[in-house]
Amino acid sequence: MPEFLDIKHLDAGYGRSQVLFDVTLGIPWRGGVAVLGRNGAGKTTLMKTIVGELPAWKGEVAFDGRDISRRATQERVRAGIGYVPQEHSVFARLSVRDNLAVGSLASKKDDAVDHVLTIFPKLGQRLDQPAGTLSGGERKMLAIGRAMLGDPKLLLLDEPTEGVWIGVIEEITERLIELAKSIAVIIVEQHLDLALRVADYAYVLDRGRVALQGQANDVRVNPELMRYLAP
Amino acid sequence: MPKSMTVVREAIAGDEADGAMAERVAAGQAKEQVKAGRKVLPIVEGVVLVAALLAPLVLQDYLTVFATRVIILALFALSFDLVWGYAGIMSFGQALFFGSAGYGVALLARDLDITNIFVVLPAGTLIGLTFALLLGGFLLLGRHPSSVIFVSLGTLTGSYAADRLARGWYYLGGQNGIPSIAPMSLGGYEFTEGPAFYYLVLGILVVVYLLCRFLVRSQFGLALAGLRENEQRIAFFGYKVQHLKAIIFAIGGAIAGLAGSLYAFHEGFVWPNMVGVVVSTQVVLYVLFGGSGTLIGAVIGAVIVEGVSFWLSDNYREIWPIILGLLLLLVILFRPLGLISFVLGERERVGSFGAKPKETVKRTEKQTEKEKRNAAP
Amino acid sequence: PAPWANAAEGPIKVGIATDLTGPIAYAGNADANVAKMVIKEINTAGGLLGRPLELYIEDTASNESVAVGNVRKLIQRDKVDMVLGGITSSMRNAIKDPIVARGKTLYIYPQLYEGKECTPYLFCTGPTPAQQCDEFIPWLIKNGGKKFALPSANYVWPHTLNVYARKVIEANGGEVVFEEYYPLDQIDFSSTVNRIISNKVDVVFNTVIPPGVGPFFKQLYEAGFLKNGGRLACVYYDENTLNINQAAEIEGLASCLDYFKVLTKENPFDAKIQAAYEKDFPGNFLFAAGSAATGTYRGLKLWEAAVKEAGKVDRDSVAATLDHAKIAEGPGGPAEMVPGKRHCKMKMYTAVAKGGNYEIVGRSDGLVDPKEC
Amino acid sequence: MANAFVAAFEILSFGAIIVLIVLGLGIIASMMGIFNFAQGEFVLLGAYITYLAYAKGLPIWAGMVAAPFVVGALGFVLEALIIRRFYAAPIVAMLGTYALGLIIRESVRGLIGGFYLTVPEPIGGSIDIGAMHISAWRFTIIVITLLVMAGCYLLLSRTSFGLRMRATLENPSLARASGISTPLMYGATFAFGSALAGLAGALIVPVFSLYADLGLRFLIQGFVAVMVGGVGSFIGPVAGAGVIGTLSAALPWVMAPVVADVLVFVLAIVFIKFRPQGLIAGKGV
Amino acid sequence: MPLLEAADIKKIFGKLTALDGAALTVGENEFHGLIGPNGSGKSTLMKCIAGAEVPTQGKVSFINTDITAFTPTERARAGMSLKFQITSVLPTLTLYDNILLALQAQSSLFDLVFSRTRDALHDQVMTMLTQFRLADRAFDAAAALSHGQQQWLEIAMALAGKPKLLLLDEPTGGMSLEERRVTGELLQPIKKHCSLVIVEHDLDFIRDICDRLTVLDQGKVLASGTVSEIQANKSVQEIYLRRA
Ligand SMILES: Nc1ncnc2c1ncn2[C@@H]1O[C@H](COP(=O)(O)OP(=O)(O)OP(=O)(O)O)[C@@H](O)[C@H]1O
Ligand SMILES: Nc1ncnc2c1ncn2[C@@H]1O[C@H](COP(=O)(O)OP(=O)(O)OP(=O)(O)O)[C@@H](O)[C@H]1O
Ligand SMILES: [Mg+2]
Ligand SMILES: [Mg+2]
Repeated sequence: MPEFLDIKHLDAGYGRSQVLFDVTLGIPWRGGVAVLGRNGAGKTTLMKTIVGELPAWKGEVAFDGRDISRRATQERVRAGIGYVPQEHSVFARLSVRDNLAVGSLASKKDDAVDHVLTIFPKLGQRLDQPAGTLSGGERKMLAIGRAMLGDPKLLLLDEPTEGVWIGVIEEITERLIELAKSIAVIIVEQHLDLALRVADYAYVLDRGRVALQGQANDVRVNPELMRYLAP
Repeated sequence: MPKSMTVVREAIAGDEADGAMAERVAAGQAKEQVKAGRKVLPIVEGVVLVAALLAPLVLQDYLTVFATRVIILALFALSFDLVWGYAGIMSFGQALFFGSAGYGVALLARDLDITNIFVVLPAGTLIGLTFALLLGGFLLLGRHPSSVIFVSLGTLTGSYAADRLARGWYYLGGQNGIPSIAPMSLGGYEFTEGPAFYYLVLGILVVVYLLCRFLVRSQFGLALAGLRENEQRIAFFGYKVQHLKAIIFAIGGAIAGLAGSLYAFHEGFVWPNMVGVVVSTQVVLYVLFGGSGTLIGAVIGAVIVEGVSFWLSDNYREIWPIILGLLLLLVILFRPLGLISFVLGERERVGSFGAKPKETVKRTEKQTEKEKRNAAP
Repeated sequence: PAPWANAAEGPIKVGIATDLTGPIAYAGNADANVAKMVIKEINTAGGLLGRPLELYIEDTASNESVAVGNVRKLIQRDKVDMVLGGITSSMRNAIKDPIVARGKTLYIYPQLYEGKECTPYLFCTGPTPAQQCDEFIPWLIKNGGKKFALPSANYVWPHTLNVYARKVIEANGGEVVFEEYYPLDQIDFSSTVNRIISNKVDVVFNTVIPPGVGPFFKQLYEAGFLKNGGRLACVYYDENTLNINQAAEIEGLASCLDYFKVLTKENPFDAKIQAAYEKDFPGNFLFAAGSAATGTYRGLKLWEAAVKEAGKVDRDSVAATLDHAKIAEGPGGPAEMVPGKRHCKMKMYTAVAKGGNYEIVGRSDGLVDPKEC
Repeated sequence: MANAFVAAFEILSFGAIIVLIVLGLGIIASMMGIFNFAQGEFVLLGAYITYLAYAKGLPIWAGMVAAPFVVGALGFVLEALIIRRFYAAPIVAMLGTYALGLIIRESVRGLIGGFYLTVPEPIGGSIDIGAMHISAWRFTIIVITLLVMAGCYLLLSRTSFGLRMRATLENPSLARASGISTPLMYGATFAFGSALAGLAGALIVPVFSLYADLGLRFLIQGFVAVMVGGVGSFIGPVAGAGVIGTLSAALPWVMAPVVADVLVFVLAIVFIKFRPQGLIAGKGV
Repeated sequence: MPLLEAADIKKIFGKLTALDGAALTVGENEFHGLIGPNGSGKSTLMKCIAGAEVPTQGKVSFINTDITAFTPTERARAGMSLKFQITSVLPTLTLYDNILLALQAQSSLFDLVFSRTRDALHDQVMTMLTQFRLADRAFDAAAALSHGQQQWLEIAMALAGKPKLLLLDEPTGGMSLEERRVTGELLQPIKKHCSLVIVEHDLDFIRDICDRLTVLDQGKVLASGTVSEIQANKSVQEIYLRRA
C-alpha cells in the first residue's frame, strides 16, 4: 500500500541554488513524523516544496495516491494539507478574528473557532487586535489554530513552538499527540523531546539529504544524531 | 486616538516585515542571475562615455542639438536615480526641482538680464536644493517614517500642485510659460545650441556622474542601501536616518536643479509642464527603463527613451504614443530591472561593499571547513 | 510631375509644425490637411518661381518640449524656407524662438489669438481681438442685453481678449457683471452658473475652452439660462465645437469668425475650397475657422503671393513682400496684410447656432482691421 | 435659501461623481495595493462604450449597462496578462499601469479623432422645484452612486469575498496555504474595480462629454482622495472621495477658482502628512 | 550605579495594558535574563528600553542619563543595541554588507563619504562572520539564509556596534540545543565590556548564562533577583506550573 504522502527522489531549491538532494520519504495515513536537522539543513525548504510554495525540480510528490507536484498550493491545501509556516505565519494586518475566519473558510464545522479558543484561551482576549501586534508566542498559537481550522488530513508544522512558553508547549504537544491519532502530522522541531514524543518516525536532514531515519525511539538514541544536529 | 493607531501601524510595519514583502524579496532572489565574477558595469560606462564623446562628430547639427537635450535629461534622470534607486525614496515629483530651477533662471534672465553661466547654474542648483529641502523636509522627515506610497503620491501631488500653480500664476507666464530666454553667456560668448553646448553639458554630466559614483560606492552608499532596505532597522544601529534622507534628497534636488537650468537655456523657454506630472513621470520611466539602482542605467534609459520617441514620432507619426506605451509596457513586464539587466547580474546591480570578494571567500571557506571539523564531536 | 522651369535650384521647402497628436490633434490634422491641399494646388499650377514646393510636416504633439525638438528638425535638418504652425499661444511662444531668433527663419502663425505678437519675421494670419469683438459685441448688446459675464479659462488668450472685450462692451453701454478665471481643466461650474443666474446676466461671453466648456454650457442650460432668454457667445466656436453639446443646450450661441461652412451657399470660392478639401480629406478633421484651418490656407496663399513678388525665398526678401501681400480670394473672402503690422485684414462673420447648425446673422462691410502692433 | 439648496445639490452631485470614480480606484488600491494609473482610462472606456452604443443607434442605457461588464472583462484579462506581474513591486506597477493607460488613451483618441463628443443623458432635462432647477441626470447619478456604494459595502462586509481579498493582499503565500486561490482573487478584484470605473465612465459621459483625456482628468484627484481617506479599507477611499469632491466643488463658491484648485491639493497633502492613516484608519471593510 | 534603570514603565495599547509598572535594573557587566509567559510584556519592555515603543508612562535611564525622550538613533549612539524578536536583516544586501552596515553605523558622515573606515572594518567583519559560521556565505544575500541562520546574523549585527548594553529578544529561537550552547559560548566573552538583557523561554539556557533574572507576568514584575533566588521563589514556581 502506498504511503499517504509519498516523496520520491525530490530535488528542490531557490533560483539556481539547489537545497534538497534526492530526498525520499513517506508519511503514513496517521501518526506523527519528525523532520530534524541543524540550521540551514533544508527542513523549511522541504515543507515549502510539499505545500507547493516552491516547485519540485525533480522527483515526485504523491498525496493520497495522486501526484500533486504540479498542483497549485491552494489546491493542495484544499485537498487536505494544512501548513504552519516558520515565518510570516499570520496575516499581520488582519485581526485575530479575521485570521481565524480565513482558517475556517473551508471548514464545515461551526464550532471550530470556539474549539481553537478553548485550546488557546489567550487568543480569545485578543480577538480584535491586528495579528501583527501579537507577541511572538501568541502569534504561533494563532498560526497553529488557523491551520487546524481547515480540517487537514495532513498537517505540516514548521517549528510550531518557537518562542512559545513552556507551559503552552506542553498543551500544544498533547494536542498534537491527540491529533496524530487521527491524521498525519509532520513536525519540524528543535525541541527534540517534544518532536519525538509527537512523532513515531523521524527523518534527519543534513545539507539537504536524508542522513538518518528510523523509529523515533531508535533515532533518539542513535549516537550519530548529535553530529547532525550540532552546528 | 491617533497616537496609538500610529503605534499599531508602526508595530506592524516594523516588526512583521509583512508576508507580501517577504514574497517580493524571495521572488527577486529567485531571479538572481549568476553572472558574478565579471565586472560589467565599468565596461558599459566606458562604452557609453566613448559614444557620447564621439557623437557630435557623426551626428548632423540638429541631432547634436537633440543629443544635448538628451544629455540634460540624463543628468535629470541621474538625480532621480540617486534618490530612488539608491536611497529608496520614491520622488514622484522630481520635476518640481527641475522645473522650479528652470523657472528661476528664466526669471533671472528675463527680469534681471542675468545669463552668466557662473551665476545661473549655481543659482539653479541652489533653487533645486532649496525646494528639495523644503518638500523633503515636509514629506520625509518626522519621527514616524513615511510609507513609500505616501512619499510617492505626496511628491506627485506636490508636483501636480506646482504645475497648476504655474499655470495659474500670471507672473510666471501662466499657461504660456516664459518664452524667448536669452542664451547662457560667459563673458561675451553665448552658448547657443550646438557642439559647444553639447560638450559643456557632457562635461557637467561626467563630473556629476563621477561624484555620484564616488558617493554611492563609498560607505555612505552602503548607508543609503540600508535606508532603502529598512529605514527603521538602521535607526537602531545608530544611523541618523533623518539626516541621511535629507542629504540625499537635497543632493538629488540640486542635480535636478542643475539639469533644469541647463534645460531652460538650451530650449529657450520654460512652461508649466516642466514642473508637472508629465515630466515627473517621464524621469521615472527613464530610470526604470534603463535600470534603477545603477547610475549608468539612468543615463541609458534617458537616451533610449528619448531616442526611441524621437525616431517613432518621425516614422509612425499618427500612432507613436501608442507604440511608445507598448514598448514601455513590454520592458516593464519582461525586464522589471531595466534594460541594463540584460548585461548586468543581480549582485552587481544591488552592489556589494565588501573588499575583494573572491579572495576573501576562498580564504574563509578553508577556515570554516576546519571549524566545522572541529565543532563536530 | 510638371516640368519645373527652375528645377536646378531645387524645391522650395515649406515646414508645417502642428499638433498631430494629443488633445488638439483634431485641429492640427486639419491644418496639416489644408497645407497638403494648398501645396498640391500650387504644385499642380506649376509651382512657385518655377520650382516645386516640398512639404515637411512635424508633430508638435500638444507638448511644448516635444515641439521644440521637432521644430528644430524642420529648421536644422530639413532647412525649410518657412515654418507655418502652432495652434495654442503657448505653442507659439515655445517654438517662435527656435524658428525666428535662433533658427533665422520666417514664421507664420495661423490661429485666432489674443494679439500683441509683434516679433519681427513672425506673421499672424488669424483673427485678432479687434476683429472678433468690434462688430460682434455691439451685435450682442443689441441681440442679447447689456449685462455681460466673462467666464474664462485661465490663460493668456482669455485674459488679453477680455481686456479688449471689456473696453468694447463698456464703450457700447454694456456692463461686465463679472470676469472670472478657471483652471483649464475645471469641469464643474456650479458656482459660476449660480452667479450668472442670480446676477441676471444677459450675455455670457465665454472663453472657457474644452473640456470645461461642454459641462459649463450644459449646467447653464439646466439652470434655465437659455429658457430665461440668456445669450451665449463664444468667439472660437466653429463647426468642430458644435458637437460638444446637444443642440438644445447651445441654441442661439453666437460666434464671430472669419469663416463658417454655411458661407459656401453664398460664396462660390468658399464652396470650391470646401469641396476640394472634403474630397481629399473626407474624414473627421473639418475645414473650420476655430482650428486655424482657414488661417493656414490664408497664410500659405499670402506667402505664395509674397514669394512671387519677391522672386526669391530668402527670409528678408519674403518678409519684405509679405509685409503687404494680398490675396483676392480666400476662405470667407479676400485678405491682405497690413503693412508694417504683420497682421492680416479679413472679412468677419457673426453666426448663431440654430438646431445644431450655424446661420450667418451679420457680416462685416469690408475687411476688418486687426489693430495690432 | 433656494440658492443654498441649489448650491448644496450641485456640490453634492460633484462629490458623488468623484466618489463614483474613486470607488474602483480605491478598491484596487486598498485590496490589491496597486495604484492603478490606468484607472482613468477604464473610466474613459466606459464612456466610450456608452458613446458607441449611442452612435450605433442603440438606446443609451443599453450602453451604460454594458459598459461595466465589458470594462470588467477587459480588466480581468489585463490582470491575468499584465497586472499580475506587478504585485511584487508597487512602484513598478504604477509605471506599468501608466504605460497601459497611455496605450488605451491614445488608442481611444485615435478612434474618436481627438474630438469632444456629446452623449445625451437617458434622463434629460431638469427637475424644477419652484424657481430652482436641478439637473435630473445629476440627481440620478447621486442615487446610483448611493446604491453602488451600498452594494459594494454589502459585498465586502457580508460575504467572505472581502476577507479573502484582504488575506490575499496581506500575505499571498499564506493565503494560498489557507486554500485561497490568489490568482482568482486578484483577477476578480481587479475586474470588479475596473467594472466600477466602467460604470463611472458610462454615467458621467453625458455630463462631461466624451474626450480622450476624460479619465486622466480625475486620476490625481482620485489618488489624493484615496490617500486622504486612507488606504486599506473600502470606506476610507470613499470617504476621501466625498471630501475631495465636495471640497473642490465648494471652494470655488468662496474664493477664486484658480486658488481653490491648488488649495485643495495643498490641504490634502498637509492633512495626509499629519494623519497618514487617513480619515478612516484601515479597519473593517 | 546601575547601567540601565527602567522604572515604573507602563505601556497601554488601546484597551490593553501590556506593561503595568514594570521595572528593570541592569548593572555593569551583568547578564540579565527576562522571562515570563507569552504576552507578559517582555518584548514590549525591550522595545521601550531601545526606543522602538514610547512608554505611556515611566522613565528609562542609561549610564546616568535620562533617555526616555531619546530616539532609537540616539539610544544606539549612547551604546545600546537591540535584536528584535522577529528577524529583520536587510534582505537584498549581502551578509558582509549587513555586518559592515552595523559596524560603521556610528562613523561620522565625513568618514562614511570618504570611506575612511572601510579597510579598518574589513577584518572585523570577517571575524564576526567566521565566529558565527557564516563566512562561507559572506557574499550571499541575507534573504537566502534559513531562519536559524538569520538569527545568527542578527546576533552578529547586534554585537557589531560594540554596545555597552545588548538587548537580545529570543536570540535562540529555532536553534537546537547544541546550537544554543554554542550561542551561549559566543556570548560569554562579551561580558568583559558589555551588559546583556536576554529574553528566553529555555530556562536551562538562561540559567547557564545569566547572573540575574527578572520574571514578568501580565505586565508586572513578579520577581527579580539572582538565578537561585528566582528558582526558589514560590510565586514564580506557581506561574510556571499554571497553564497560560
Ligand atoms: N502594538 C500593539 N497593539 C496592541 N497590543 C499589543 C501590541 N504590541 C503588543 N501587544 C500585546 O501586548 C502583550 C505583550 O506583548 P509582548 O510582545 O511584550 O509579549 P512577550 O512577553 O514578548 O511574549 P512572547 O514571549 O510571546 O514573545 C501581548 O499580549 C500583545 O498582544
Ligand atoms: N530564499 C532563499 N534563496 C536562496 N537560498 C535559500 C533561501 N532560503 C533558504 N535558502 C538556503 O537553503 C538552505 C536550507 O534552508 P532552510 O530554510 O530549508 O533551512 P532549515 O532547515 O529550515 O533551517 P532553520 O532551522 O534555520 O530554519 C539554507 O542553506 C539556506 O541558506
Ligand atoms: Mg527552517
Ligand atoms: Mg516577545
